[in-house]
Amino acid sequence: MDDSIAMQVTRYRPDKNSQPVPVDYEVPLRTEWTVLDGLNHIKAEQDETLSFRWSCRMGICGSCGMNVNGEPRLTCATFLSDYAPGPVRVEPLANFPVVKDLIVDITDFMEKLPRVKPWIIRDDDVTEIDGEYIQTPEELEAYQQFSMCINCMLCYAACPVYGLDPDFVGPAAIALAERYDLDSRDRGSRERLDVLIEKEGVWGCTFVGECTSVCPKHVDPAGAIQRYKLKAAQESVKAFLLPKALRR
Amino acid sequence: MSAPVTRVPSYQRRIGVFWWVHKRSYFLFVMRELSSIFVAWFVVYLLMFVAAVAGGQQRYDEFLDRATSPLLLVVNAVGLAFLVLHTVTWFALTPKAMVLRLGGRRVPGTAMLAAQYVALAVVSAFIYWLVVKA
Amino acid sequence: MSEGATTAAHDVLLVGGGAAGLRAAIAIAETRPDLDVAVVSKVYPMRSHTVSAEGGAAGVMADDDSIEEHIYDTISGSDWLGDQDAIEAFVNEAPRELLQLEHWGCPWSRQDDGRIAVRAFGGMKKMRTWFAADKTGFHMLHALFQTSLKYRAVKRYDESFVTRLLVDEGRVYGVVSVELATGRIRAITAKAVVLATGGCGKVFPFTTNANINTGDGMALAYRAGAPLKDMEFVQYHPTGLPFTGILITEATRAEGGWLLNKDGYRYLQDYDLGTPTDKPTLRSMELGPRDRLSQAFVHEVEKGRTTDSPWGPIVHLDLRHLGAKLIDTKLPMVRELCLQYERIDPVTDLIPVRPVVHYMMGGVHTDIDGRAGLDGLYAAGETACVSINGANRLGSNSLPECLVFGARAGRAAAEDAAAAPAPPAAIAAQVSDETRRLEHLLARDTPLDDGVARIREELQTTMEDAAGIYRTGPSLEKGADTFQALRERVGAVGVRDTSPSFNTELVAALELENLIDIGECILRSGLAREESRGAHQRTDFPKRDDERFLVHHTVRRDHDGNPSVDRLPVTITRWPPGERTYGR
Amino acid sequence: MKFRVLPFVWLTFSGGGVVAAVFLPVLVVLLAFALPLGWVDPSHAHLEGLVQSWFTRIALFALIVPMLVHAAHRFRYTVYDGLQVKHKVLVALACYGGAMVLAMAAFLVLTTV
Ligand SMILES: Cc1cc2nc3c(=O)[nH]c(=O)nc-3n(C[C@H](O)[C@H](O)[C@H](O)COP(=O)(O)OP(=O)(O)OC[C@H]3O[C@@H](n4cnc5c(N)ncnc54)[C@H](O)[C@@H]3O)c2cc1C
Ligand code: SF4
Ligand code: F3S
Ligand code: FES
Repeated sequence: MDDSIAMQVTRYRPDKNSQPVPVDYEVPLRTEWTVLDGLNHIKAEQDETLSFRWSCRMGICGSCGMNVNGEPRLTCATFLSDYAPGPVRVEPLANFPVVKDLIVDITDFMEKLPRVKPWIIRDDDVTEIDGEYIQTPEELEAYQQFSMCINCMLCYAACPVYGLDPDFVGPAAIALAERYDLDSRDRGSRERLDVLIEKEGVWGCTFVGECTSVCPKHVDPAGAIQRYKLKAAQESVKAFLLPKALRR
Repeated sequence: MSAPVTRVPSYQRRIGVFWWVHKRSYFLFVMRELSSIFVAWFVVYLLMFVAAVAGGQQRYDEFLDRATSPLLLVVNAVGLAFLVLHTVTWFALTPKAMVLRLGGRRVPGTAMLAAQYVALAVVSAFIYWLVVKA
Repeated sequence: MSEGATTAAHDVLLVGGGAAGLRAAIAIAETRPDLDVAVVSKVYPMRSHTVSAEGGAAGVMADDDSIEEHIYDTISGSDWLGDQDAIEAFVNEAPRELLQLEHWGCPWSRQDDGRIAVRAFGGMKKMRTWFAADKTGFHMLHALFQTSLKYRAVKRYDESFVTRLLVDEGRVYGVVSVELATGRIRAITAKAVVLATGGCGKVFPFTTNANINTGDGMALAYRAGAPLKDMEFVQYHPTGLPFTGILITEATRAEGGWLLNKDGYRYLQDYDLGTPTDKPTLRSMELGPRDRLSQAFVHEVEKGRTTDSPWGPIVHLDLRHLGAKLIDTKLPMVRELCLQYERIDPVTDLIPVRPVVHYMMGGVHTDIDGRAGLDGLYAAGETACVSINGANRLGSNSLPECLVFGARAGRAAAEDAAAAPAPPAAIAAQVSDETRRLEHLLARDTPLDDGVARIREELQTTMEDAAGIYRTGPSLEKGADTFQALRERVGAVGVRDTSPSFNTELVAALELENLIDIGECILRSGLAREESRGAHQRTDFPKRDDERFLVHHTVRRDHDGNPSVDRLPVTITRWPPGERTYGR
Repeated sequence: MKFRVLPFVWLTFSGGGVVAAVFLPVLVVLLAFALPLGWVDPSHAHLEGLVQSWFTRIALFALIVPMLVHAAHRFRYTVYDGLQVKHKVLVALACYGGAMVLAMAAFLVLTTV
């Protein structure tokens, strides 16, 4: 194996560049090094102005998403050696506005998330707690996959629909809505349906499926969205056909 | 909870019209979606066929004649390819889009996939029989 | 960043959006909906380091368990340095907090009948650790964060870095922060401020902690004149992955994993931790407390019974006998991490591990309601020291600590805020002071051959050499000397990145200032404690010395800016100091 | 619960997708290749009998309408996202309108033959 690898990093400094430009660096190539280690090496040894987000370096905090050779990846879980002999192209996550270098603005997601009400909704909202809600392992399993989302935004970067139509609520938020809908403790699916049945809700998704392919936590937002469409359709048909009295 | 809104100055990248040619998965996706044109076309073709058959032996023969023109053959061949793409992708996506439960167990994706191909075979055989044999 | 500072005002301000900060925010929103609450965090709340916690959260739940036993385990785990009134409150309130989280959607792992499942954990005599597979912290944090979204009244300043507390005549009136995306300096005033900024693992080179764990809250309080407490007690976790320091949770051992030296021998039996059994035995062998296990490792190294790796000596964690099914259901993340970062599969391979800096027992000195040493100032979570952890924290006590004392601090701060005076005019001067300081830092040139990254690295290795698992007077002394030189370099270093937006170099420079303050406090407190207790092991004073040192050390900044160490009695109620025994 | 049209459109789109996947290939192979190229040779009378039957006509109509909606719905999003023709309303009108016209044509053909 070569002992170094070229990294082509997209830089954008609002006070210096009018648009993002690729800059070439050379970093040591070690088997245990991730793309993030490469970036940190550049920052420590070559150019301390290089900016990017990271924190846990163990694939769980969701901050270090970037496009690596065109694919959205968690850079702390992507190894340089998989790209040998290089070069490795590192760009900010696609579909988001770039704030600086590899840092994108995810305010849009942060504003969308509360809209799908990702919290337990109960009709019997009690404040005094004297025991747990019973939930069998099967009931837990029903929503577990959708509870694994780390909000890393890779799915948004992979979804062309989100890129072209930023009004689309988007994969992770819908997967989280589904996570609460499927939770046996929750009673809020009606409220969430009212949000997601709008055209910015689930209907924008044309089942490209890339969100699921890139998700590092196997959340399967694509599946969640299609199931949501089915649910929305079923409920609509029910509401249309059944007289009010018979509806739940 | 809400965050105070301050607009962050940022660079907005533009997506080109040909965003889908650079990546295999995006390309396949757009091809899959374009199959819709041929679905519409074949519906029209089917109607023309029905009209021709109903119009009597002569119109029917004319129809068959026109259908063997190289242009139509090419269009239909391309259309069939897209249709196959539609069928294959549609079947592949169904198990991802819905969860079937039998006796409390989730039906595995491969079983749903297989079931769809069986349905395809049965329907095809039936229609073949209807048109050709019965 | 030259337009000067903007100002915002709230009733209560929470610095930190981890488990402690969010729990406090919700507590206030629920008990005092009339108050205006804000959370400032240098990362988006769901990125906080709580997200990395794997193993679980302790709370008495099982029928065969009792409050009394959890208290005793915690006290003896703390080597009798924990305050017993605080521990009692903690153990009493933990189960309710964990249930509350269950009601907020945390996907706790369950028994077949649908009730909450508990697992064993190091140093605990009963199974009482609630878990969500091995992503407990992740699930807790996301449940808290998502629940917090429900309360529209709670404002958030995401990705804003707090650089200073505003203090006038012994009372805290808010903070100065830098909004990272824009570089805007913002004064956020409040009638009460809760620090919930997490740990400071980054003082050391090799740690399980995330990049953001730079002890900011401790440093903020310290510089504002509030005392820190128990700073000499730094927990090493016995099982981290060699290169990255990524944690392999204690739950692996709770589920039955073994620690093997290079001869395949379960070496813990040689260190008074009991005798090996096939099935895990509570409070014995691999389920001993972390300090003792990490110390045993050092002895194995000395005996030449460890394996060499490019990153120093290692031992092995053996999970192979647990089988794929158990590993996949109870420890899926461990398998994921091993496959990804070590390219080994714990189902068939041994996991290489070594001790790694993990947790800070010390922190901002607070009382049982989170009150810190200044009026209007509160602290909770890892950044605080109540102290329930004393000289050694038991695994899985820290997440519930964040909840219990987060909620308590939140409520107390809310009461305080309701009655507090409005911020005086004097703080405006402090805001412009701080603005000037930050601008100055940006304008200053960095010496060519120096930089934040280099100083940080030297600081970290200094700390490891001086205050590792085993310390001595001379090693600590030498470290403290090196710090003098480091401090001068920190004073000279500037920031090369001059752009206002997302200046990560500026952040790193500010964090470095915090690291150096914290590191120094650790060294000074360590020097003062001439005994061995829990995580603080002095080879020159190998015995616990209750006569002289059954006390907390507080450390405060004196008028010359130097740390000065004081003593504070330990609260002993019903459990007189005894011998710490495991495996017997 | 809110009433929205999109769920119904989507349901028809999905139905049409299934029909197109399951029924259309064999029909295309037969009508576009096998018959014109003489691979199979059913008599005209037989085929006439077939299309004259009410059962066939109703079945055909029931298959054709969802397929048209399917095609229109899909094409609409392809034009909108793929080609980035950003006249949302216009595109939708053209696509669903086209489908409607074709459906009416189908109705005429199938009722008058
Ligand atoms: C790998 C790992 C595994 C662990 N596993 C367990 C376990 O199984 N059980 C257990 O009980 N404990 C465990 N712990 C310990 C426990 O996770 C932590 O002690 C706890 O999560 C700390 O929570 P916190 O709320 O105090 O701080 P954090 O979650 O660290 O949050 C700190 C917050 O403060 C903010 N902040 C910091 N500085 C600033 C600043 N200057 N300005 C603005 N905001 C700032 C950050 O943005 C962040 O939001 C583990 C720890 C680690 C490292
Ligand atoms: S769904 Fe997957 S890719 Fe999307 S934000 Fe969540 S974890 Fe990331
Ligand atoms: S990639 Fe986008 S279009 Fe749908 S299936 Fe995923 S959200
Ligand atoms: S740094 Fe946390 S996910 Fe990569």
